[in-house]
Amino acid sequence: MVSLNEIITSVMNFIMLNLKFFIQVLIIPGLLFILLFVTFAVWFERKYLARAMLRIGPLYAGRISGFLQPIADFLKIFTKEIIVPSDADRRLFYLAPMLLPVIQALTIILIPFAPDWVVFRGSGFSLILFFAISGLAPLFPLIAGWASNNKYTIISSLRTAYLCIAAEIPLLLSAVGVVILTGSFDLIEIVEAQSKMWFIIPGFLGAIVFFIGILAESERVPFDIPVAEQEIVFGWRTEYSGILFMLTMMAEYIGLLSWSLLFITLYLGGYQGPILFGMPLVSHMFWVLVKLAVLTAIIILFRTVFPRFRIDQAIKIGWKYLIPIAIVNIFIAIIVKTFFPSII
Amino acid sequence: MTKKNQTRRLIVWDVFNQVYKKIIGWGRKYSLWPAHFITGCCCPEFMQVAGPRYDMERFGILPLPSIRQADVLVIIGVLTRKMASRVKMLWEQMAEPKYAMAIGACPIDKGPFYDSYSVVRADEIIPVDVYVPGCPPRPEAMIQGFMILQKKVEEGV
Amino acid sequence: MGEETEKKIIEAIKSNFQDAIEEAEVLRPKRISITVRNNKMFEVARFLRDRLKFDYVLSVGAVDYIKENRFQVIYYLLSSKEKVVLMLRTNIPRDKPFTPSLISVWEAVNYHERETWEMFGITFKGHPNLTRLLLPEDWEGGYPLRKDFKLSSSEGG
Amino acid sequence: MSEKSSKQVMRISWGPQHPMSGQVRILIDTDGERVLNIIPDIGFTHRGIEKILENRNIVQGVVPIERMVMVDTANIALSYVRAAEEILGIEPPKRAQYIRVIICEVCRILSHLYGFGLAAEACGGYPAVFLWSTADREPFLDLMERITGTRWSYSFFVPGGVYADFPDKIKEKFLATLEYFEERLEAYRRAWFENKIFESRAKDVGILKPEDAIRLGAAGPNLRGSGVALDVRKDEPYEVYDEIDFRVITQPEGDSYARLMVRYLEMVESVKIIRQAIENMPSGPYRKFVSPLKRLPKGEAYSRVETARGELGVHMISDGGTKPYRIKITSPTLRNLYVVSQMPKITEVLLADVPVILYSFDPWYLDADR
Repeated sequence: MVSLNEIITSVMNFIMLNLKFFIQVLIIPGLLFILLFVTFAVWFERKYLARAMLRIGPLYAGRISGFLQPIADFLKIFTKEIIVPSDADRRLFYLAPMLLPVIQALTIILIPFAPDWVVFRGSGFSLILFFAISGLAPLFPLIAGWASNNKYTIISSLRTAYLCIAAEIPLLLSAVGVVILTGSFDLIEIVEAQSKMWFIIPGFLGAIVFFIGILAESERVPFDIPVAEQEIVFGWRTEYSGILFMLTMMAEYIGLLSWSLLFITLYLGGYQGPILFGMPLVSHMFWVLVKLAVLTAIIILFRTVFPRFRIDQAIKIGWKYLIPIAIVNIFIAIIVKTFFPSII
Repeated sequence: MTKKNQTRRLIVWDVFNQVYKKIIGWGRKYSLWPAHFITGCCCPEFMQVAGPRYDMERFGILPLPSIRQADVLVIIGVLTRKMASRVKMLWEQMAEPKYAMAIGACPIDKGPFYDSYSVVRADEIIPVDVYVPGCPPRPEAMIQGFMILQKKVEEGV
Repeated sequence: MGEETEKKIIEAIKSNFQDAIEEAEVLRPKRISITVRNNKMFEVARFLRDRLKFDYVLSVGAVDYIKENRFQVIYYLLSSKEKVVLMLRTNIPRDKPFTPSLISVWEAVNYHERETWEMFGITFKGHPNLTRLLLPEDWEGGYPLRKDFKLSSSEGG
Repeated sequence: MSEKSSKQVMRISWGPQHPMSGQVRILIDTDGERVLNIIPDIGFTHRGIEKILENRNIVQGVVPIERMVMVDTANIALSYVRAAEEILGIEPPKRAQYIRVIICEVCRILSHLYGFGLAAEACGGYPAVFLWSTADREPFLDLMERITGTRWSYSFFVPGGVYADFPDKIKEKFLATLEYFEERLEAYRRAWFENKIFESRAKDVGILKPEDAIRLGAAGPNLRGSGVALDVRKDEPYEVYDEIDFRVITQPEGDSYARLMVRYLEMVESVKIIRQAIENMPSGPYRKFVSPLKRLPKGEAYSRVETARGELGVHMISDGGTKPYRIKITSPTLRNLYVVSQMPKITEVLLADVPVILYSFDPWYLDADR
């Protein structure tokens, strides 16, 4: 009979063997980082919105400036009752909010935080893998909308499908511009190629299209049509309560995290940046986190400045304006690659 | 199972229970989510409370669109018979630990419409936790109502 | 500033409908009140809209004179040109409360006629959908605005 | 609209519990995103005010009628009080009329700000402007508290004048508030009317032609938004509006953007009116005492007042008792709601346009329900 401490010792040396992998999965680009980012993003958005509305925002939850507010929300929701509508499809009703954050978090494993600090190299095709995984994400609002058997959610899930059509193609085309500049699909090589100059300068048009595509994919304000409170109560999240509702809210912020990380790797030179007092690994991660903070702050700023598009306007923007600009950006990339290769 | 183990286990369970109650009570206290639901004529005053000067979000009170996620059903202003049937329906759709709050003199005892044929009192419809008198009550009175509700929520975990 | 426009309007009405008009008078500047026999209501209304340009409907009301056992239905009309308010009145017996609906003349009286039917029980013949507008769906408490409806009697709903 | 078989038409109900619907249930028949017809189901706050007022004498009656539109209390109380004065045949002193005009115009600003904020919220959850409008109401509420004692339902108008005198100490504070408010109006214009996304959401959405507006009975700013210049303050000047010069604002386009622009410019106009009223307000008595137990002479009176939502009329009939025999209230929102319900038959409406159109009419459902 295998004794208890034998099992423990074998598990321990398995962990010691590939310690780096466990740190990556559990700590930095993994679980702890995502949860901390979601908590901070929720607090930052509520405080930032309150400032824009000349208000104070959450204050008494954490004595200093309400920084424990998301934790208070989580504790309350954790003990709330989960209501499943009687004529809803039970299995799909539970499935959709559970898998959505998983899928969106899955895309973060491909993002390099340092030259050798990436969970899965993707054998040279990590950009295509990223788009393949994130292409699954709009599927789950459809399932949730259909399963909760409510008129608002059906309309909202159809709108998610429309929005995904409008935003996917411009995103892919602008990513093609970057691939032409570097000549490879591997995210690490893309970041290495930006050591001299970030791609936002030569591929500026592509950066704009990609940014608008991010807003549409992660359903941030000018494009938060599927979750339009004013028309369809809470979009496809209407019927969820308790921990399922918290999972859908987390999915929104994880989507924002994964798409802004991709924007940083493609256009803002990933982990490039001056090495700070001799520790390359930490400084690389530091630069990624700084760029991430700046980018998410800008995206959250949009919530206070813009009203919302109609779904037909969003599709018109996606097809009529973004795709031609993306194609023009591809031509510019080709010209830059052939005639002035020295810039990159 | 010796007597000593049993008492030790009971002590451990009791300590865990106290800690659990404290934490969950604190969590629920600072995250009371009312639903977007206005029943009567005190609603401009409730907007002022949600506005910048009185700002109920300091206490973590964030109005949410859907009734499923709400845990406070706030009756703001006069409650007529037609609205009362909807309030009853909403009360049953809300997820447990739910609380109710009646703002204004009308839900308490019909206020200035004491002899109207279509106004009802709030406690004829749903069990109300906190009443805030006034027509319309001052914003400070509404916030005090929320604070009383918070104390009640924290103790009644 | 006198009341020439109002007098001109009354002359025009009187000349066209001698027998239909029971009484027509100028209450004060910019206020005219004419009482029309019930069966001639439709022609007078069409005349007012086409010839005298009373095209804007303010609302429709009724008064219950229980002592004289009659209802008085009042159409409040406004002429957007001369900016004069005209009250088109007609008296109907309390036991047979029927009056022709003027919805084909002015489309905007739809909701007002439904409300008057609901409050007084006066049926407007020809109205496409005389259904509940303000009272709850399951209201059997009679017609509230009639004088014989006791106040604060809450047996309805 | 081709007649869709009932299978394809989906009826959505925006019940009383809905972020965008106030105390009303709006049934919308849609085919996909296109809206076939809108049916407002009102009556959720029907308190039977007309029946209650038959049980109140003329001084008590101000309290229930004021609660019809809590945001715009003064204008409605004014129409009730003017009807009572017309029956009694008395004329309030000059100073009381000036005080009444000041408070009515402040109420118009408060009400337009509220409608403005809700329209911003309807165009796409644009919380900043809604909370700005809530913030900009606070200084006016403080002033009203100084003059009348309460923030919202003042009960300040009494047949024969006003309840208390206008304290001269707060004249400078009043004028300072107006200056501050004009800077804020400038901020609204930059942040809101020049916002491209709002223009794309509100321009030529819900177009109401002038003849449709009159035929369907639109009221107030919605009528003036389609180019029809009907304003009771100019057509039938009551109180001291004939001694104050101001402009009736109309916009030719008649879409949601135009209606909001009319409300915005009316706020600018109201500030001018208040300034003139404060400057040339005469001194003298502020009230001619009328005892509430006085028997009303037999007679009737129909008083018209331009509230923020449109023209409201109170028809008071008295048979000689201390309590009026019958009071008929002409509510502007009931007319506006009928226009909204006929909108899909006039222009093409998408589901996302319904809140924009509905809140460009600035409905207040308690006003329609009475």
